[in-house]
Amino acid sequence: MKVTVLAFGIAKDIFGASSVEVEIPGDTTAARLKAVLEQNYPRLSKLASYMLAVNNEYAGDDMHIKTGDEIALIPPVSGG
Amino acid sequence: MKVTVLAFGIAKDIFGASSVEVEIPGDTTAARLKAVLEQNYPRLSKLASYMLAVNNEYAGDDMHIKTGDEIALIPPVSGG
Amino acid sequence: MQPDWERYSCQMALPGFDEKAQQRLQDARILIVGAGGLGCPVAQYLTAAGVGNITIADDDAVSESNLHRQILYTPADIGSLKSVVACERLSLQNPQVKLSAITKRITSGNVSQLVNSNDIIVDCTDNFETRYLLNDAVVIAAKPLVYGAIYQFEGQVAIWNIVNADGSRSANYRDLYPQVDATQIPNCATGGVIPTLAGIIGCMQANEVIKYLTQTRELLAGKVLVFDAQTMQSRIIKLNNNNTVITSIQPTQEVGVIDAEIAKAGIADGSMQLVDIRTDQEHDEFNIGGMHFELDELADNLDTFDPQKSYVFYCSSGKRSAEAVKLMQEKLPQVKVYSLKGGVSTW
Amino acid sequence: MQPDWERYSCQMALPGFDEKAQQRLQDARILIVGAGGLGCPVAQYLTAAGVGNITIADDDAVSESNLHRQILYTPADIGSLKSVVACERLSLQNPQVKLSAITKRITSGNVSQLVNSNDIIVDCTDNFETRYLLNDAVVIAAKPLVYGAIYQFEGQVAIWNIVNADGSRSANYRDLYPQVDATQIPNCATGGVIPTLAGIIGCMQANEVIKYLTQTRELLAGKVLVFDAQTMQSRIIKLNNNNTVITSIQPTQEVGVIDAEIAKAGIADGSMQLVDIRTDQEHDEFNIGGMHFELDELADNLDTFDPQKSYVFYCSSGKRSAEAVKLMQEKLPQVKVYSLKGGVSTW
Repeated sequence: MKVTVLAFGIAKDIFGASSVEVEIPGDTTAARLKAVLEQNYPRLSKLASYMLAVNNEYAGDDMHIKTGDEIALIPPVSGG
Repeated sequence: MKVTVLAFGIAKDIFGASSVEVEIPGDTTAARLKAVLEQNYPRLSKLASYMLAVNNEYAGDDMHIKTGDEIALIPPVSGG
Repeated sequence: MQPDWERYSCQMALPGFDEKAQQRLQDARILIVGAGGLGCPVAQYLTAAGVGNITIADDDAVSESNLHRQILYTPADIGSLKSVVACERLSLQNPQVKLSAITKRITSGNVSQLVNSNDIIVDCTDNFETRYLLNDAVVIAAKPLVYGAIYQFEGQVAIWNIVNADGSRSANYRDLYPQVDATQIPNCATGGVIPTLAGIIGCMQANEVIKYLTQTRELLAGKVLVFDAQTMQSRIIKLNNNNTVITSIQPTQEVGVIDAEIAKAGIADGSMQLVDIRTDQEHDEFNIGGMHFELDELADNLDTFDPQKSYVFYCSSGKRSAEAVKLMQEKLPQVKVYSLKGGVSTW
Repeated sequence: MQPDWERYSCQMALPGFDEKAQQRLQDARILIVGAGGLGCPVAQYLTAAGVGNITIADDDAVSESNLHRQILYTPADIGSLKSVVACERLSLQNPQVKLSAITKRITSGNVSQLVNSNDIIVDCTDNFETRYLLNDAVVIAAKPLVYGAIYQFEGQVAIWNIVNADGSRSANYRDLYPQVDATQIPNCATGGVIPTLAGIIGCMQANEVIKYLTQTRELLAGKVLVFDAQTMQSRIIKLNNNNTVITSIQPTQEVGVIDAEIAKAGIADGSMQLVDIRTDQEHDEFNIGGMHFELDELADNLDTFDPQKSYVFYCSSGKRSAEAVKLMQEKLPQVKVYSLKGGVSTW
């Protein structure tokens, strides 16, 4: 299935866009989606950590992703 | 049908609660809902005007109300 | 980069915020109406960001109860005019900005000239009369108006009257609220306000001004943002197309004010009577006598007033009593009414 | 009401905000770490609202490029210590508040004592090292921490480590981001920041502090608010239960800094070499020579460095070059590295 991932912060630069579409297996987890994203965008894994939020909830590695879920990738932000 | 109306500003005082449930006919409009609310809470009509927002959209008098709609009553606010 | 633009380097590093954008800020003429809870942060951030010409209009003096949220003022400023103090302080913060104070009240007599001589107007007022006056004036003058309003924990923000792609104008305040009975809506003195809400909403207003002037991204046009500082939830409500017709400005209603000394003489000789229009709680804590109706109950008690007598309405500051006087002038024009200047503390 | 509480009357008029609530504000001891874009509005609004004891920690001096968003400072303050200037200015705003400046850097050596002597901590820092240091220290000390962070048009706010109903603690920063490679995340000097965002997020942090201390309503606990100042959309993201174990504080890494004069001598005698770690654009506009890698590319170019030599890393302020030095110390401990103190402008 296709899912759309909304990008925040530095992820916009990494994707080169404010959202990307990725193809993932039908019944999949947040961990699997992260792996696909990191394969397509290796700079993501260099951040050491980032948050995946699914329907405004923090996605632990084993959270399931369904068609129509709203997925946001929110990296850390340092400024003050 | 029963709808829940979320109250903002002075409407919280008028309702005595942050939301109220009201019974309205099945296929109804915003104007009809306003009339029912003003009958139950006469102080509402004294405000001269207030906004009814249905699913985060300003509800003109002829907008239809459906079961499950999120309805907010937002009165004017004067402070600065 | 201009040599004196080092102070703006961190905003000019933003994507889409180039030298032209900074130049547009520097060339802009902006009118901020109200230098209270909203006007303070609006003026502070627009001065910091280098908006070139800022006019601050407020005819009010600093009072002690302002200080919890009106962060440009100190206890030493109590009694001084807000617009003057604000301009003095902000001139130090950014000497590159030309700041001007207007200490007169904005009325139907001067609003058009003021609106016409500025590029964008910011509504930081604390009363419906001036809100409608500004709204109607900007619609007639075809200028944008950045709206903000607060009460207790809730605030609203929008930008009105922006040119749409088809040349029409986006919604204005009368599309949201065609008219309001001001005596029915409590203000911050009655219901209170959390100071940080003034900061959040004021900074959101300044943010719309910067986005408008620099032409960076989306505006709150055709929408209104409603924010709740208790839950931190905000919702953006889509408004209908602008369909309210505004062709003239309503004349500002004159409110007769009276000094405590003259009112005391009138009461002594029996020609005047006091009316407290504060809340029951305020009345019970302290009052200076006379009748008592809460402001929102006044319209239901008009038969109490004797056309042969004069009445002096009082509240804590003179704001609510002015609303009472306006209501009386409209409903019972034959009765002579005054608002006690400066409120009960001057008694 | 206490006679000197007239200034708080408009917040004490709020439902649920009684004299006890104001007394709790007055009795509170609060530590604000960082007096920059976030720290300025946080300190300003908490001072205005009457938080009794405010300590502001910042070891940085005011620079010109701070002034577009750090609204407590004027051009006359450039070069002065932020924490000292902020306390001076805020003492005038509310003489009832006891303000103290800490001009030392917060490190693993002093953080526990500082955290323990305050009731609530506000994270207004601009670097990951201090964010994690504060986070770990409050978890160990069982204190609440109000978090804020900004970049370009986006900000985040939360309150960490609040006692849940079952006695456990709500999520903390490591539940959101277990660790971060600081060289991979651009800061405001590189990517820019809109000044009004600092105001909005800072006021939201102050708002959480007031709600926590006065015990009025919901907190952003177990959640993080993500705000976008372009679209004005905000989302509140529910976090998982706190399950990160923190039992010790990581020692603060010492970064060797070097003055321009000593570095110049080292370069003249061939013992030192310069490395610019700013962006390509900054390098092209102006540089003082030497090698050039953007900070986030440094890790991929470690084989360039000669263990027999010493290197002086430079950026615009000394912040990014300090991150470069930390990375080098970790990856190539045998190479001698320094960060140019104060950045390229001191050359």
